[in-house]
Amino acid sequence: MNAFFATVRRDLLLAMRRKSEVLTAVFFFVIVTSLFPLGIGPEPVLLKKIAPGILWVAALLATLLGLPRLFAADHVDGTLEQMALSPSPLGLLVAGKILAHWLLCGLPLVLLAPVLGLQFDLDASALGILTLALLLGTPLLSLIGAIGAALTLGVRGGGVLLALLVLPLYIPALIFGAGAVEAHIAGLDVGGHLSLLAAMLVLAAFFAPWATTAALRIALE
Amino acid sequence: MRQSLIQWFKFASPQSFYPLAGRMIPWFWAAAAVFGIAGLWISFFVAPTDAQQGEGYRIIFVHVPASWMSMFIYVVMAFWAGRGLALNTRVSAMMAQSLAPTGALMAALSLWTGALWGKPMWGAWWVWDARLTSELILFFLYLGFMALQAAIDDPRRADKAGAILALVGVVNIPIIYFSVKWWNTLHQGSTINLNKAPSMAQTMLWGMLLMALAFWMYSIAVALMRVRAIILERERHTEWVKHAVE
Amino acid sequence: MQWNSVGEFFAMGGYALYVWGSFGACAILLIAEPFLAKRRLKQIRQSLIRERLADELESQQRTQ
Amino acid sequence: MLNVSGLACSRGERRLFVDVGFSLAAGEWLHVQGDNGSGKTSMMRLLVGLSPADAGAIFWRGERAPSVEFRRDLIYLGHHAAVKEDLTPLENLRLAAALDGVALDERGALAALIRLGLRGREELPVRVLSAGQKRRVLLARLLTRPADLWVLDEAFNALDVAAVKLLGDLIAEHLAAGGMAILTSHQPLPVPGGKALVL
Repeated sequence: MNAFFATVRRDLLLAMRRKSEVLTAVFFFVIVTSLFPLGIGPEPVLLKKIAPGILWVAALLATLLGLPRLFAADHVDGTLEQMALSPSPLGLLVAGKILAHWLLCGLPLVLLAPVLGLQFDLDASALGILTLALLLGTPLLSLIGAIGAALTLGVRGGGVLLALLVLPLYIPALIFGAGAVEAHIAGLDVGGHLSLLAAMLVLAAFFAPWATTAALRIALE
Repeated sequence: MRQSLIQWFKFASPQSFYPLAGRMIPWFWAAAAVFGIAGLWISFFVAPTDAQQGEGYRIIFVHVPASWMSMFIYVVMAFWAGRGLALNTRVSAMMAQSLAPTGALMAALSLWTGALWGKPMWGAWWVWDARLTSELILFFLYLGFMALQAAIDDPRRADKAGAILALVGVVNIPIIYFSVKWWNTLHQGSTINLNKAPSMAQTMLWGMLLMALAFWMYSIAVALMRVRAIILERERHTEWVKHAVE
Repeated sequence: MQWNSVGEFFAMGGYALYVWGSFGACAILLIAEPFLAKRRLKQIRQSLIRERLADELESQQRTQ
Repeated sequence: MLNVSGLACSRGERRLFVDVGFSLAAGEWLHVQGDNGSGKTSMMRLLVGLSPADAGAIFWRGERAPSVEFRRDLIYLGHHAAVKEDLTPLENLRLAAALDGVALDERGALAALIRLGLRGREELPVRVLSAGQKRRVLLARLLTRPADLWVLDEAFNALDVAAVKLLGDLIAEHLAAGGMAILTSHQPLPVPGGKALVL
């Protein structure tokens, strides 16, 4: 487990030395969500209705933005090779990298979402549900995205390819995540949505590092 | 048992599979033609006019088989890809690669015929129905698989990466399908439910079944044709390929 | 048999565009795909034959 | 200790080598030689388990490699710098050790860096160092991680005369202590003895 935390610490330290890369995803999220009202018009009823979808799609694209860099730097400078040969299990190190990615690209979105939700006239309880859904959903995005990032590592046109591979797999998270907030606004119970999101998160936490590891070993061959 | 296992691995080598596939193709074409003609006969001349949908419902005879095949081929493709990954057999990976374009074609046909069916029945080319949406996502999964394989130069790495993607996809397809279905029922007010298909007459069921068999045999035949080309492309520097073409 | 004339058959009870659009697209694509596969096989075969010819020419020139 | 037999490798359609075999006992080292493109690096990557062999087997202490025990006993240094440009040499060493699950205190890391002549560079980001100095940061791992088998691919490249001698000394010490090493290089190596393998 020490190796796991060491990986998280290492990636956070590296990100702190290059703050611009972390801030890109956050700025993207803020700007995209703020553009929608400008494109659609300031009508509060309509904005309130589309807010969950917009916030979720923006979060999804913001996560996607950081994914190509998840393994690329380590691949280019050879540290990924060293990880693959380390006595610590590669799956553990990969899980550490995924957690670090979420802490850098996912958690800031979760924390910002309530503030951005105010732009869309969401009330306090809806903001709470939105935050909770993103808290469950964004790690899922990082986990699934890591598989795509590993598969497209060092491949021509990797960025676009990554989006093509990963976005269809993101659909369940989008549906249940945005659905939870919509259901809440409509006065329905959101327990089902959230527990399904949690179930998918557990499933992905179990399988995604494993699949990512397999894909990374292939990329290193 | 032991003997048949050895046989199986014998056919799993590209060298012995290439001529075997060549011998099998005409049989599958013949089966596809027979089933297809019988299916078309039933679709146009035996199946009665539907009380609600008139003659428009006849699209079902191509729409449903194409949808079935698009889903079935993905599972078969994932099976071959996974087998190739686990046992490191080259022919398995080549089969997976050769199935993908046919699967994508079936998904595209399913979407196209679905749109042509939807327009007269519900007045819209596209409705965000659970099945149509899932089919669209399946189409994207096929495109992703093909794009990934095309983007990787080393064929062995392409095989393995594609296999992982196909397996991840196969785990996700049920999740995607149920999530889309859930999403659809939540938004029931704005969409139309495609589930109210006309009550199935016996002859219609037969027509659909025969057409599905025809599509199935067709898919096998065309996949075998493509896998032969793939075998030659990948094995072009081996001795046996140099003697295989006259 | 529910068709009284050939015209009626092609009219498909007013659904001609949709029914023939579906069946037509299937027919075109399902016929085109085997031809594409066939062409791919032919191309690789031709390339293999060309390579063998090049091998022969090379060995001929070497013996001369 | 290390037994390799029947190793074969191909890159794409090209056969690089077939039926390569050798064995190493404690204190022995192997010099892998060959022209450019003869497959030295492929051979090294295959030995450490980064890429699969077409055929053949590698046994480490009687067990089939790559196993966890094999990885624990192995240090592989390849062509890549394998150091993080944004971190200091000290951070690089300590984090690499932590990832490998090896205990390394500041004293040990500093001692290794000083031995490799990086005194005064401990706290600078690696990106301001020269190519040879970056290489030395990587080589410091040989001192901070106990491992019986060193697999060094072109480790003498980009090193100045002093560093070449230093690395030669390190390898000699390692062998004297019962370690093993596999090295590739075009030039003659400043390490006495050694088996040769020509690809």
